[in-house]
Amino acid sequence: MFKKVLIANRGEIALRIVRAARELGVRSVVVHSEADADSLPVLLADEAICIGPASAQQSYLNIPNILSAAIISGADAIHPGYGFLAENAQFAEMIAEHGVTFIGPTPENMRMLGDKATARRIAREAGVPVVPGTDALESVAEALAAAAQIGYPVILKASAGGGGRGMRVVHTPDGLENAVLQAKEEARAAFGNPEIYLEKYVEEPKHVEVQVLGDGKKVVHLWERDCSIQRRHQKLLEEAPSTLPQEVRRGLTGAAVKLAKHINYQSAGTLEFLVDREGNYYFIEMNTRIQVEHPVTEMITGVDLVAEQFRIAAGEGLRLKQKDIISRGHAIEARINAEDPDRNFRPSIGKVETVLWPGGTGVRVDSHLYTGYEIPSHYDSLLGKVIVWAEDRQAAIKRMQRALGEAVVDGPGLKTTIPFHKKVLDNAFFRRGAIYTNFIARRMSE
Amino acid sequence: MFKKVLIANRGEIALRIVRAARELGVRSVVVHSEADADSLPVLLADEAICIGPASAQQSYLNIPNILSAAIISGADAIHPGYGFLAENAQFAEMIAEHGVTFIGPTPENMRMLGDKATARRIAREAGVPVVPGTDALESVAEALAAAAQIGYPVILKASAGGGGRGMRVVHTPDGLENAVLQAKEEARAAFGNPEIYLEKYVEEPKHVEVQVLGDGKKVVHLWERDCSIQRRHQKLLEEAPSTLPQEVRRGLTGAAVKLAKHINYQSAGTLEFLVDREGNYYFIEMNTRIQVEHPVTEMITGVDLVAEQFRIAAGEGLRLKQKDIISRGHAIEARINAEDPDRNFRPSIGKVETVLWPGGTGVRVDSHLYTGYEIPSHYDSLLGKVIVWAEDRQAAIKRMQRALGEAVVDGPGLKTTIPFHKKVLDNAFFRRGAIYTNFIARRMSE
Amino acid sequence: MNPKEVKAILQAMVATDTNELTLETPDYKLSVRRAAAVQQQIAQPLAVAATQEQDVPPQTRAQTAEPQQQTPAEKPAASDCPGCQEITAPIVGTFYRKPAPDAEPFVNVGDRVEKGQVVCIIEAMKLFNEIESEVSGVIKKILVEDGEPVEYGQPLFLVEPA
Amino acid sequence: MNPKEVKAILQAMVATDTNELTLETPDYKLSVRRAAAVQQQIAQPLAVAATQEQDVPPQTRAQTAEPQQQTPAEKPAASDCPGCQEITAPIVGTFYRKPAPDAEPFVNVGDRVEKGQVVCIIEAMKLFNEIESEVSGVIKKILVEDGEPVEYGQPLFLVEPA
Repeated sequence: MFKKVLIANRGEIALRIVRAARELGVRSVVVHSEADADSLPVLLADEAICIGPASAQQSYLNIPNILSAAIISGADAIHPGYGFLAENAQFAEMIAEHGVTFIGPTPENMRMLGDKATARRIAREAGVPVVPGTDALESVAEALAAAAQIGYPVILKASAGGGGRGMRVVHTPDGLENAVLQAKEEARAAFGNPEIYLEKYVEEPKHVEVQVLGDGKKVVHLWERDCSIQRRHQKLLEEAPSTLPQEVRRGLTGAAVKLAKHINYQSAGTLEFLVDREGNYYFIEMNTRIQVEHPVTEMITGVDLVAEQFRIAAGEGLRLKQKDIISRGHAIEARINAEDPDRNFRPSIGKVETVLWPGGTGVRVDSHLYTGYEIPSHYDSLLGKVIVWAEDRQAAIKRMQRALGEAVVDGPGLKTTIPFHKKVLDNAFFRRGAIYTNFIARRMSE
Repeated sequence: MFKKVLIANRGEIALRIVRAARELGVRSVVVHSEADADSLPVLLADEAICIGPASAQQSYLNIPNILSAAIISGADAIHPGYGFLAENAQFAEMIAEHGVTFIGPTPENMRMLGDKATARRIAREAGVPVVPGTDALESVAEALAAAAQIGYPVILKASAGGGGRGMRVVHTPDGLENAVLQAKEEARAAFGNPEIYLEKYVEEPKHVEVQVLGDGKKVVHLWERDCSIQRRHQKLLEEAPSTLPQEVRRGLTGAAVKLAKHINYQSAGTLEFLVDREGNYYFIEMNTRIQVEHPVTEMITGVDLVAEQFRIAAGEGLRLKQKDIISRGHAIEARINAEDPDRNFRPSIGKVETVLWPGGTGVRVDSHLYTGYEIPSHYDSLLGKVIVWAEDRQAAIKRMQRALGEAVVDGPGLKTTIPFHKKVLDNAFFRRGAIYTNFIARRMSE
Repeated sequence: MNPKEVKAILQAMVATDTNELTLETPDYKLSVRRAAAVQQQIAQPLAVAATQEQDVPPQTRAQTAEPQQQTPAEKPAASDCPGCQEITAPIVGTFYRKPAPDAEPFVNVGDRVEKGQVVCIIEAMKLFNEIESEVSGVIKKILVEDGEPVEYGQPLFLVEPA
Repeated sequence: MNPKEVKAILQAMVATDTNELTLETPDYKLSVRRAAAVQQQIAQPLAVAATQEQDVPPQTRAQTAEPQQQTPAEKPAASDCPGCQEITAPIVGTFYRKPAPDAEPFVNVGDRVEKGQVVCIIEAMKLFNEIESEVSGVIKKILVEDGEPVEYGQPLFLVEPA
């Protein structure tokens, strides 16, 4: 095992890694910006090194200063957390050149899965279903032929597009010709490039992701998480397991292991799928890092994912066997963000004057808050995560309602997503598991 | 299920019951003394009723006021927690006369197990081993004969004694005559009654207790807890499961179920045993209530014991089957008391100015503290419990060390047992499971 | 901002011999002047705290509980009657003003009562407990409705001692 | 802004014999006037926190952490040299006073430096980065030992501008 780990992150995930390191007997060095100098991970770490001013570009993304911090502190490993440098293959290579181990996948793993097109190709090679679609369309006739083969509805997307712009859903062949012409025009106007392609439109999908662990040879899955409760592609509430039928769960997790094995995946990773109402699942992308919502998987399996990342990176190999990883009960995570749900989730900053986290049976809290903490304005708005476990989904919902009911995170002008989560938990569609990626837009806006 | 439960207790256990009630959809009424008016369970309950001044005698033990509070609030059940009225059979009968359900065992259960002599008799009837011993000794010859049959060492105890006074351990027949004469003399001097009896002396025993749940017909066990870390019969740190060999665990738990079934036990209960180095176990007594250390059992089994108490009292019967109750991983609880370990555990009171409880993977906190809370001087010193779960005992010890390392409970002059627990966790004997009821006296005093 | 915090500020001002203080935040404005130890003036903060409290419906209390800012029992302030003394409930139960449904109340506002005189009944566990006044004087206010439940220590009457 | 902070400011005012205080930030505005109003000054509540920090030995830091009372980096107070300016580390690395092991130091205490003059080297990722003075003046103190690691923003020299 490593002697000293440098943690190149901040907030709750930096604290999560400090905790894992301490339990493994590894000393921790937290690097931080000036704005995070009095943050909880900095205070609880064995060592802390300031690496730059508040701006993430000059601190948490400042590779030379982070690497220098590793060298002067004598760290033999770096854990990147999520975001920032977590999926930067070049960073992983650079630190390896200095004899420091990257706690995460290999640079090759990251590069193969780094862009969606390559990831799709690899999935097809591995025999894992992806959303059926075309390359750039040459003609309307080609679009009609492809749509006929794939089946309606289909969606037209700009090759240069992103963020939902320039998309157009077509339900019947009648509308396709016009739609292609209009979508090309829109794409040209919006992105200066008229190229478009066509994909099957997955209606009201669930966003379900499979957690895997690999050591470069063996791969196991730790079941799936349902992360359909999203607002503008930002996950807000996650649960494990999903409410999908057993055979779909088996299919999904099997596909995930197949893909991860195909590329000799190392460390913790997550394969994201869209699942339609018939239980068809389509691989979208793989996140080659620990994720914000990893605790729900820890709660149902009893596995400490971050500790396993350490063990794998230290060359101890994968010690878990698939048959020992049992999905037990149900877990839900609510992300507590400093955002005002009544004002379009506008970020809310300020001083935290009162913090009272929930406790008791089946409740876990991961948060870097403390009474008197000033929320910096430079980073994301995640203040902490409340995670509950109970014997089944209904009991977990009640437990989360109880837990959020006793949570207090308050300060002058400070707003959080706690009231929003309470509304979600109270929603009849949510309660019966009728959750799709459009849940918030469709069921929570009035 | 009940509509409204009155909680006749305070502190962390009152909060524990408020939480269970909320998750079950039962409204909660917390009764409280004037000194506890701004305590967390009072603030988090649906209703609160003041029942008397600070003195426990005039408030938490004030049966007329508690019963009146149940009547005026319309509560249909009372949960007594632990201590106070929890094992008062008369209280249970009185509230039943007013149509209010006692969440706990039947008055008959409580009476049968209320005194040690009756409990011993019942255990013998049920075929459960008790510490072998005699009735009052008539002569030295009788003592010699009994000791020869039981085996040395034996202990002489005053029939009127208690609290360790007037006891005398004898290792060989040579010393017995003198010891009997001296013990009689001491008993006469100390208690005005020379009557003594003889028992097998269990050397360096472990204190192991079995958690059971019964519905008056069926009984299941939820494995055992090792509570050997005690200071003057006060438990400080508990764990589940014990480190006993599997066959001893099976024997103990089987004996516990046999005894509880013999008396048609209802609700949650705990059977305490002494276990000697050879794995012989002897029943001592049964606690007919939920116990402070119940969370370690909840952590290894996933069962919510307080919720099960509610269900059983509401007549829903025992829904758990023995085969589904699996002991998984290892859990440890550290009691955080407002006591100064450096000054003979002298109680320490005052205002809590800083509270930062640990969080993260496998950590549970049950506490009624909040920043600004004034610890009243009228009640016991328990401020909260930190409970951890991990895959095995060594990992749980490391996790508890990590958790206590980040815990802050501070205020002017306030001392807690946190530093003491850290020393216990660091002790080599503790770490290899060499813990007996004399552990603190023998290993922790310098 | 709550009364404790204001008090802490005022105590700090006294201790430091400070005469004026103004504090404005997005949430409140506090101004204090301690001219030659005579005038003492507190601006809105108490009202702010009180308003927030009232906005919380009792049934959602648990959801919005902020322990630090709550006071335990909502005892009516004796301040509407300066110099008055309270008669409080010595036991938990149901408050009755009359010995029997068709009888006259034991006391009415304006009545003079003597120490030891029965002023009401509290029913507890089917027993009717006569509650005696702890003070002699005139009943200025009756704080509980007939038939309402009362908790230990709850003020029942305000009496102007005489 | 909380009462403790106000109290700290008031105590600071007493300690510093300050009579009036006005403090405006995006979040609040504080103005205080004490007894015989003459001067106007802004207090330094941060100094209070800094003192507590020194009591905590670094090795037990994690065990005794009380976040509210800690300040981050143990920056040497510039106060031993009033009016001095700090030259701080712009990058993370190892501090060297000399261009080579057998060479003379770039600067010594008492030397005059010009803005833009190289005062030390910080080695980072096997590169030697020359650090230039941001100010012209006289070196009053060198705050880091030769060969010691430095973090971003760490004060290296105190310079009296001239």
